[in-house]
Amino acid sequence: MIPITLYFIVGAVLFAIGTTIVLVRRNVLFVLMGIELILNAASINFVGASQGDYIKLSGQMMTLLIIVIAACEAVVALAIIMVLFKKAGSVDLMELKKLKEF
Amino acid sequence: MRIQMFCINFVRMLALSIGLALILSYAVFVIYAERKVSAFVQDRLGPMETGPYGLLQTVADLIKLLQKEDIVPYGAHLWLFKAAPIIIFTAVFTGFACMPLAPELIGAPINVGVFFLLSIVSIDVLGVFIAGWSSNNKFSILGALRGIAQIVSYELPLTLAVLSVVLLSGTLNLEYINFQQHAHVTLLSDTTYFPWGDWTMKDAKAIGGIFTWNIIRYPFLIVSMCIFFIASLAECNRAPFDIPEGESELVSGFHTEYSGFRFAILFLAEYAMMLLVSLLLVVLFLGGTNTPFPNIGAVALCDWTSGTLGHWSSNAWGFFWLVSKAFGIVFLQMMMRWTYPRLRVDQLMLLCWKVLLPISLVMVLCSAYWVYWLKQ
Amino acid sequence: MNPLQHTDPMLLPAHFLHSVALTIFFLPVLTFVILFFTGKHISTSWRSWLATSVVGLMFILSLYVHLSVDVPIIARWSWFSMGTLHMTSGMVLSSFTTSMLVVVTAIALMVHLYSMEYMKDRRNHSKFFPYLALFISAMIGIILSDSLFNIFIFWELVGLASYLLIGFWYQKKEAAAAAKKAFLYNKAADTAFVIALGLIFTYYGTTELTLLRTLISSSSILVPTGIAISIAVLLVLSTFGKSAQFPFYVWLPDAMEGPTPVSALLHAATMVAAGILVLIKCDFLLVEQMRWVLVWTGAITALLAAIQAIRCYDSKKILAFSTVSQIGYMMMAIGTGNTSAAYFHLGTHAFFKAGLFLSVGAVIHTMHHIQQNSFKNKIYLEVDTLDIRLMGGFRKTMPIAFYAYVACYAALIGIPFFTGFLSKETILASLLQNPTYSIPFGMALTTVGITAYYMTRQLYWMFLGDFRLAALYPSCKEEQRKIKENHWLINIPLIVLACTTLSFFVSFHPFHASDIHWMKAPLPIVGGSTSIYLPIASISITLIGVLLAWSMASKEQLYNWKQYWFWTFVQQNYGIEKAVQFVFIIPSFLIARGLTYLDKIIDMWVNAQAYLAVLLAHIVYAIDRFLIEGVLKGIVFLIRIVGSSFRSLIQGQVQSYISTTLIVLALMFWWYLRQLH
Amino acid sequence: MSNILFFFIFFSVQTIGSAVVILFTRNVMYAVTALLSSLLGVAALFVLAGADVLGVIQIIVYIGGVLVLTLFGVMYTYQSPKRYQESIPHKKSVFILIPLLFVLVLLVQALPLLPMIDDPYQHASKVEVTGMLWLTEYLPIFEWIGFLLLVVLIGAGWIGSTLVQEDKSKGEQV
Repeated sequence: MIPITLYFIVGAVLFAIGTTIVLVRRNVLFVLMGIELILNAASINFVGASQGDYIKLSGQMMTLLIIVIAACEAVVALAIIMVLFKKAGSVDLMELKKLKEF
Repeated sequence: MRIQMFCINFVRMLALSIGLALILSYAVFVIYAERKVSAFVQDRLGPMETGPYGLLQTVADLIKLLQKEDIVPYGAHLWLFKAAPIIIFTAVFTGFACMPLAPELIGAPINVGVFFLLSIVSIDVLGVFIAGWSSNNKFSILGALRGIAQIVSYELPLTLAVLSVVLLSGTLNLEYINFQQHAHVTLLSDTTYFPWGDWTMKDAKAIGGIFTWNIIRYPFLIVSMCIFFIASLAECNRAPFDIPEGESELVSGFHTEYSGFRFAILFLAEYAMMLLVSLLLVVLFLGGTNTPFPNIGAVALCDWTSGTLGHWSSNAWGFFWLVSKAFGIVFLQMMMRWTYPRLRVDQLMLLCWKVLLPISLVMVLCSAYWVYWLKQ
Repeated sequence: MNPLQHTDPMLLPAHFLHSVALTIFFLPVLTFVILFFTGKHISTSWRSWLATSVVGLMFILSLYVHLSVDVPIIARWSWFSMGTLHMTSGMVLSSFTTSMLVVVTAIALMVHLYSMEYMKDRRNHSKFFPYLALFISAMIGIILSDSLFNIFIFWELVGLASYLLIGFWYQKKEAAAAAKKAFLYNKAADTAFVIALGLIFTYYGTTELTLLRTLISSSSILVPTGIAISIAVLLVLSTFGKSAQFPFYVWLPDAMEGPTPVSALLHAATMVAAGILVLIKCDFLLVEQMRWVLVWTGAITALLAAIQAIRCYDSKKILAFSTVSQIGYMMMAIGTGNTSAAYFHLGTHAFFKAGLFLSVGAVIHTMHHIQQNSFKNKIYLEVDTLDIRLMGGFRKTMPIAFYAYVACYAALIGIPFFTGFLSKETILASLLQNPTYSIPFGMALTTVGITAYYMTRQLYWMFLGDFRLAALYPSCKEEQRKIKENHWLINIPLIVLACTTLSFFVSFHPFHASDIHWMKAPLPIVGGSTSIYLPIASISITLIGVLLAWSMASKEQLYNWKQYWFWTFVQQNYGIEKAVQFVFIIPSFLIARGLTYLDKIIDMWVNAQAYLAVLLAHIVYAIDRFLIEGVLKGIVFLIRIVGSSFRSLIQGQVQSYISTTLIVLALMFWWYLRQLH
Repeated sequence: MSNILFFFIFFSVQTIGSAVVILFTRNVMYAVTALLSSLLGVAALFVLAGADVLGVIQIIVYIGGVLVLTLFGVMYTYQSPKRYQESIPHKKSVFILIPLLFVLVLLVQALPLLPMIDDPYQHASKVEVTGMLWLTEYLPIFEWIGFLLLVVLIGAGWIGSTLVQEDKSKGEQV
């Protein structure tokens, strides 16, 4: 059995990279991929933690939920991206500053 | 213990090599066969010049392809363009790993074999898209688009058709599914052996042969099999669902820009995919490695044609039956290609969403009720 | 005594028949809800058939209930409670209430059948049947309720429904005005009801009629005589409004602006009957002095209304006046203490008056069609289709309507072998029994003759002679030839109602109503014919009236008759409206005008205060503006400087927001995990 | 070092390495390919943790669904290759500190809290247990998830259809 610590370290690193992508990249599609990576990091943690669990499989079930939620998220996000692109003509987050006060 | 493990691993490696060799040699000759079949359908002779009856024609083509220059068009995404055929071929070839080639010869006896095979198709889609995109060609991208739409849609009826078998057999393991249809093996988990329930065929296992096949045991599965066959045609981009590479419209679809060795690999992957779905169909519905002949009293045709389990003869017989059945299906696919006209895109989608999907859902319900009834 | 005593009535379990009766009550409610809210989304015929079949079902159920009820059964259940006050509502099923139920549903069924054809192409049809359903439902509520409180609710609902139906063609100015008039006169009378209700509740502690009856008969609660008289006066006044008695009756003739089936229902079974019903129910509350008033009012109303009918040319108004005068008879009967006679007359009157209205309506319907057809032929006849001067000759063209009319006519004027004769004789007999009522008896007898006169006149002008419209307008000659019997949906109610006016319908004895067989004697008939002279006298007076009318009718100047001041006075409702104007309305306006000046004086004082306040406000404003706001602005200025320095961090980008969130999240994690250590 | 640990490190490196490629590449298509590799690595990690069903589901859903969708997004929002040539602005480089902060928190504070389980590696498949749990204990949750998916599909379809309608109306105006 692989130590849970290792899974957690991998998850943490993946999460860090995903977060960095979300924070740094300008293209919305990259941000979306970063979110997928973050979700995957969470999944790795869950699966790693439920290695010894042969009865309830809670971690695996949670991961399954995460996967489904990720799929939903991707669908909605892409629909929004398409609308965004239609309206704003760009997928660059630097150009989308409508939330700014002035 | 270690030695035993090693032996098992060796057998698996052997199986994989046999699989690879099978595909490589099969592809060469199936292309020849395709030409010949098309020729017979169209009432002409086909390749006749190279070798006796043109047997070596494909070999010559292959040599020509290997010699060709590896052209990457200007404006193409270099790395993606090069990686796409590899992704496709790797995906398809991975599928053979968990396919039982003979009763005891299987690359990876994983518990989620059927599921895994279905996931292969998903990766294949990605390869198709990358190939079409990276070519930087309108026809390619159009072909890739159509291909993705088609494959993603047809994945649903395909999965549901498989699901109706899985519900009945109660396992995702292809090896178990294969053994369930075997004349002499009784697995612990099996409760549903008698064709048409508890009918006169109480001793079906002893009769063996075609009577232990899933398609005979559960006769309504023939609908599922038809759906599976149609959907698998669409998954392989074969006629009449070959709109992603419709020659008359898109030159050659997503692989328009490919040439030489990469084209050969794409071609190989396509034919390998055909064989893969045929094998899957055979394992799921048509008895897998099992003989079609039943025991008729003293004339024990089934025993004679399946060998003794554990002996090499059973493996040999099993391999023979599996491959011959699969080739039968492949032949059917070819006949379909040269017989039916191509569908329009809207007809394609209509067929998938409004015809196949509801029917396959009903079939899943049917199998669920069948299982429920048998468990009562 | 403690004026706020409260008697908790005993709750009584409901019988099966009560649920049937409740079903009868709620069926029209259901019809109302469905038809009102579906509105024009369902077709006219569907609407009519739905409403009519529901009423038919109600009729059958009512018959069942009536035949099942033997001794009176009462159900009483808790309605609501406020603190220690527990209100109950009760339902009484006796042969009296159930027979009234049968009468109302039977008339309603006839009217519905009739309306299906009559109202088919009329304007605003989608609202007609729901309103009718409301009307009937409220009426059934009055019949069945045992609690005066509930009766009051339904009483008001009847008023509302009649308002809606009288003003049914509210686009017509006259119809709207008539509806308003009916509503206001009713409201004025209803105020008396409210006060009476309050008095009863205060002094007897309950409004349950059954309980009240036992309380009063056993004299367990002693109420001051003045209060008892006031209650009786107020109750009688309120019924005067609803039942159209002098001087409130002026709304009834105007109410003829409503559709004819509505008039039939209103006069026969619902609106005007409600007052009589309540009086019969509250009979034990009437003190002796009030009985005298009732007899006199009834006699005066009967006579005055009958006189008004003599010179009336509106076919429906004649019938309206006759209703008023017949209700006067009922009032007299109640006044003499013979409530059963009043009820008897109410029942018989319901059938023959409905028949009269419906048969006159059949003629009006035909007239209306003639007018419509001439409109279609581009001939614009602006004639009053109700005017009997334009009718005539329908005896040959519409025999069914004619014979139905004749049957009901005979019943009304009191020809033997018809029901009206029996009930009228009973009332006259009970009047005759008390020698103090000799003058009212004389007036009633006179009214019999006048009734015979004006009804014969109407019969003559409407059905006999020539078709005068065609004589006036030659363009109608073509239409005259096309006149034929109406649709069967109109004729069937006519035939049924004509049959119910025959005397054996209520009594096997043609001259004496001692055994009312189908009514199962809802109330014991007292009196009856005491001497042979009374019927002879009344029949001879009737015959005189008929013959006089017959001889006068042909000579009557139709269009340019001499206007005597007397007839003008009669036609202006004996100046009742003018009296109301002078006694109530003009003084009210004068008082209001005087109060306006008072108000202006008060205003001046208020205005002075306001000016002071404004002045103060200006001072406060100056302080606020320069002192407080200056401080505030300074603070805001400071905050803005600080804010703008921080604002540069937020650039409107999603990512910067996310980063801030994440930093906070990380710190929270840090803190949380430290706690775990 | 056992075989399993070797495979674990191999797939971890594949996952993290591909993620790093996504972080630094300028080409969306390369990023997608790297994401494919990363997700496959995650699937392999799942399988190593004994969650073989999850591994296959990861491949089917993420690669067959999410990734294909992303590709459609790429294609739809594609303008010209030059527009994707983005670079990390200097101002933003501070943002890298935030994830590092997270990792620091996790490593310093959370890892010492983890239980140290040291079972031998087991090949036991959890397919049947998974199946039983799906159809018994977790059934309501999956029903809800299915409903959620339906809602999301309808919503996304609605957004897409409004796009199509806008296109049509623009076409009519022209």
